[in-house]
Amino acid sequence: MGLIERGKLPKPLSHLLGLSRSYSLWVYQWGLACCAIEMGACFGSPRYDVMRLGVIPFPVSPRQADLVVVSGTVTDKLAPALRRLYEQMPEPKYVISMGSCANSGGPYWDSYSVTKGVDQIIPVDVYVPGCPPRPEALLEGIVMLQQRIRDEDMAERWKGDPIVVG
Amino acid sequence: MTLALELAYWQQLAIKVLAILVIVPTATAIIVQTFLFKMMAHMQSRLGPMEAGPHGTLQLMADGAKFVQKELLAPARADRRVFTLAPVVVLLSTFLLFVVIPAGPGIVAENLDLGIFFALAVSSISVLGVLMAGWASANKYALMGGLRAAGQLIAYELPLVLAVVGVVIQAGDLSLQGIVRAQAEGEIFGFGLIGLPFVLTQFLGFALFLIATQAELTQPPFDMPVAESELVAGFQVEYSGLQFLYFYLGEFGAAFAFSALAATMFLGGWWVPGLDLEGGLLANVVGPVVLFAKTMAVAFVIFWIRFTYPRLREDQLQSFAWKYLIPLSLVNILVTGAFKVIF
Amino acid sequence: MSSAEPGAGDDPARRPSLPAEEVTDPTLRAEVDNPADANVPTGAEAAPGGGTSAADAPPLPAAGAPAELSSEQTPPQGQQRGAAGPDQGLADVAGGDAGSPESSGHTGTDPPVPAAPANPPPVQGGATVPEQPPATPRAVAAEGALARQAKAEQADQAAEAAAGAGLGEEPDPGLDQPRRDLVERLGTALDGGVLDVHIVPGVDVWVRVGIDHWHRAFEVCRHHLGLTYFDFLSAIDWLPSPFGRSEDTGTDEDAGADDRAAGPGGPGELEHGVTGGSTRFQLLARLVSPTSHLGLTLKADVDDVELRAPTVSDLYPGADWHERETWEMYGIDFVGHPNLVHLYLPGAFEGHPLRKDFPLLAREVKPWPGLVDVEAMPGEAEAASS
Amino acid sequence: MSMLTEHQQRAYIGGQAAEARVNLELETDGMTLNIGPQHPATHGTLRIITRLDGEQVISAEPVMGYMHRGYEKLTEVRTYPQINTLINRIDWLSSFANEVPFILAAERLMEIEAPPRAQWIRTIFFELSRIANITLFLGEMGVQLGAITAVFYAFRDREHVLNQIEAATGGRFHPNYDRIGGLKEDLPKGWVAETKSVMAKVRDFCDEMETLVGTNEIFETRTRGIGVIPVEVALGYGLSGANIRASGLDWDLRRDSDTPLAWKEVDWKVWTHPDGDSFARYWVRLQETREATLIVDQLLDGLPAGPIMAKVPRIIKVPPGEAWVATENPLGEMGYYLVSKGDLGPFRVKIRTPSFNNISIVPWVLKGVYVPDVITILASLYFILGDIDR
Repeated sequence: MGLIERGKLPKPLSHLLGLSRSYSLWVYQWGLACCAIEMGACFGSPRYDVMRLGVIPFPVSPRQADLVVVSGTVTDKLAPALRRLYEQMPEPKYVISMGSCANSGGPYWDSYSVTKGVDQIIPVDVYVPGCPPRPEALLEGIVMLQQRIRDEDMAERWKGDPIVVG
Repeated sequence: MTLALELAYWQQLAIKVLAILVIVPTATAIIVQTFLFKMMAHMQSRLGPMEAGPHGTLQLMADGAKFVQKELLAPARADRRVFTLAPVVVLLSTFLLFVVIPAGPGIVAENLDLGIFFALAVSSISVLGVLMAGWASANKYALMGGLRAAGQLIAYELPLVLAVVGVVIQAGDLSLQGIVRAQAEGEIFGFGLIGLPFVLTQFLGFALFLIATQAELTQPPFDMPVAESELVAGFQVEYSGLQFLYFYLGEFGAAFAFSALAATMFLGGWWVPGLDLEGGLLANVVGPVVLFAKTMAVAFVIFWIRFTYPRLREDQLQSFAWKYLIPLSLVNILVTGAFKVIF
Repeated sequence: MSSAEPGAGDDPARRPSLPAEEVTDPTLRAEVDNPADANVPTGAEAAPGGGTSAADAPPLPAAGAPAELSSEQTPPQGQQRGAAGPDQGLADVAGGDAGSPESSGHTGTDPPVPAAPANPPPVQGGATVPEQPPATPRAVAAEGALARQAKAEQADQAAEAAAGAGLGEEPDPGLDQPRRDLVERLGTALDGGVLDVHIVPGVDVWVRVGIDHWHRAFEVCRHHLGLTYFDFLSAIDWLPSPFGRSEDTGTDEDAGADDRAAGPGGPGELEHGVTGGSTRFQLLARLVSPTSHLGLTLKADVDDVELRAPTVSDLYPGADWHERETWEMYGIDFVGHPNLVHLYLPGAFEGHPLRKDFPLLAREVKPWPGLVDVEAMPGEAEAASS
Repeated sequence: MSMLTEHQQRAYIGGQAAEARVNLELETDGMTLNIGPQHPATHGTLRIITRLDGEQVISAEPVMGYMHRGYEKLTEVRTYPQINTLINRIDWLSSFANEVPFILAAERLMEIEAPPRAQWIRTIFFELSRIANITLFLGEMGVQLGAITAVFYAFRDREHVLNQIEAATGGRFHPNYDRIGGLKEDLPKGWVAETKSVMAKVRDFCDEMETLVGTNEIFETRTRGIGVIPVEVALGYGLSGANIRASGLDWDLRRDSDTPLAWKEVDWKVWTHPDGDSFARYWVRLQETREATLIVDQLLDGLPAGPIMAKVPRIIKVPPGEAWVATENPLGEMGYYLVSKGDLGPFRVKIRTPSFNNISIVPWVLKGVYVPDVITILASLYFILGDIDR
């Protein structure tokens, strides 16, 4: 939205919009490896239910999502697909890199076919370490991301350096 | 509308349009909030949105405000005009449905004599919107979704209409107010206290109407056009931001409208024993509340089926409509006609 | 249910809580009532004749042998249980088999647990360990059924095996009759194609064939020996890795070095595994008979220069993908393969990763960050106590 | 003006020519639909290129490698304990079951026998990881066909099993609990009783799944008679596990191969189903989960006392030799062909994973099938991407 980007909005209104953005993060199902099961446990299981925080795991196409959790190993063959999918998401979008495979290649640090860290392909907002990180760790990552969105000023481009959970 | 001060016609029209423009989004918000988020969550033994607002009630405000801020993307090869027009068409059909639904003796936007006929005609416009969306997004999945939607909505339009014919024969009147009055004045074997809600005599029609509504709203077990696991998001694949919000609003608005229609035709509409039919302050105030309660009950059943049943395959879905629903509704009409003649 | 006698557990709810009448579908109910008959093999080999499976498992735990030792020599220590687990019920039914002695722990992992009550139950065990389960565990229903089923598996295979078992000669350790039959019949069919055989009695059998007999060997296995189950197909690159073992820490380095010094020569020297071999690349495949559960591992040397091998995807459709993967990883070309394209690697990937001389670049740039020198434990000499 | 139209004409003619070429080989212009690499139906990143004629699939070609991490190359540069941590990430739903065949292969070469208590506990954890794996399948099968609620119950009851695995091993589902010669440590106090109650919960879950999804008429119309795989074709492709038992072959490695684990000491039953269609695969897995809970109950009753670790030198060096050990993993037969030359790490490890063969039948079984059934068949074959791509 051009208006928000140029920062012309009065302070309380942009804070209200930030609040609404943080409370309704539509997350996009992009499960890769074992972290996807922990992400599924986080999204789909009653004990760590993420819908409590307003993160709705409904949308299936990237067009309607504004948060993508890259959970699992990103290989070189998958990188272009991941990049194209990131570009299809409409603008105010955020990325959580979940698991040491997505953070830095993890246990496959010396493999010939694994991309060493997803931040080589798409900008990452929150890193959740662990192999696999417990669902609570992902929840904490989401809560920290929500705090950042709430008091985020959409005008300036640089969103500050990424958060690392724990 | 008999209001105290005389208003020029256009002023009344402006009030009616404004009323509908306010009612439909709030009604959809309530439906989505209670059913899609809360009821589904509790059915799956979890809490549903809790953070936004007390106990998660403002979740939909947050969604709405967020979708407004999203960037509007359209695929390069999309046919721009048809792409942006499609969601509006779908939304239009939902708004028009509310024109004829009576919420009280005096509260009805336009008491058309052909009330029910108009409602069904308008509800089939959404097929056009879906097809336009499917074709315009230049995406294979969307195309397949659109075509499936067209096949399905047409196949289920017939049982919908035929189920309503039974009601019309029994009420002897096409306008919805007339149907409500018929249900209020009818009596069962001389016992007239609770009137004759048509669900008692037209239970087959009620069942057919509900099944056909489930298919009209493309909800599981008939949600082939928007089948998540196959066609990703069917015809809504390429829509983002506000346009997706229109589709979202259209889908759940239609759910509210159809359950309101079902409540009016089968459960006695806004009338409960003790309200006089001619109008008066009490009826005009209590009426909408009664209608809302009955609509929520019908919507509960619709969403309950939505969250439990797997989806039917395309050909099974079509054969179910043509082989079972339509013959059944014809039988229903025959029986109602016969009774009408005898009594 | 035709299970012979209930096992140690006494709880009545042994059968799944699925009452028969709840199962509406007749085929299902038949299935629930008598599982063994339900698996009427549709076209696949019928369940083996009683003889084969009984004979397959020599009653006495046979000798397991490390690769180098010839299979006859009994193992130095550690009783390698070999018997494939016939039990009391099966042995009687098969008849003629040297019935497994009452106490033989045919499946006992350690020397058979004495019938005397076990040592005091562990504290957290809670309930006292029930009296040691009877020495002969319950006859597994299906296996018993298999034995009772008289249908011959394959006319020649069953007759041959039954004849072998029927002889009732004294089962000396190391004799693994079914696997010997398999190898003999493969050898006769390939007339000279079989170059080397290695049998670990009761465990596994390796056969190395010439590369030109490779397709014929698969044909024989599939149509005559009844090995219809395709397990896997891959290759081994016997060249010792020129990059050495960057994993070894300081202390292991010297330990490793003297072994290697004494053992096979430097990187150039090819030292082959179980059934020997001469060339650098060796094909490796495994086929299993789904009824007698006998597995056969086939090996073949691929000529180093032209790196070519005949495809077997016409006999076993499953081999199609395995051969694509082997071509991709080793560069062995499979003649006659329908579409030999990349399976795992992106199109533009050059080089064959699983070859020993393919470098792992990340490791070359920086060795494993976690390389800590493992200091010797105090009193390194005595092994870690259990 | 004319130059513009001429350019457009040339483009139009070019387009027509290309179109004609495509139609030449097919009388109708079939549509190529790309399912994946990111698709809710495929568990992760399997991409299937299907040529469609209307809604029917003419040919389906799975494209893999999106999760290929090069396991067999990585195992050649690691020591045995390091490999143990690596391989339980192949089939990440039942990760303890991946470690067991590798450890058994190493033990066979070193001729070491783990003490009976260790074998029994290994079998208990093997069955626990089977339950953890297949309970998710029971829920997932519902979601693939549209019933959203089933998977929430699956995740909810799976948590109990994960708690038990975590209580004893420390990891929710990458336990790394197995060692060559035995186990890392013994069971914590009170674990046995707690696991008994969890087994009862899992049995209730199975009954609930049977009523919610199994006997649901729409589920049955969507799965009965869909994707029928006869036994010979399954054998030719090397299908294993519930997929082949659903086609009627009574073959289970737990009973038929001579594994040192404790299945022989327990009374249990192998379930088969004659039909071989998607419903049969679902039904066999449902019964197997129940059977697994019964196995665990009996194992817990008869758990022998004693040490849990055999005498093993601190720096493990497997003597030269080759060994093949395969066990009945929840997805099918998983085996390791271990070639050792006496070093700290193996010389070559061939990892035979069940899903690789289970998916190699997809081009055969998807011919002439409707698009929605593609999802049903894929869901019923139940593969894990890490298993296919290694």
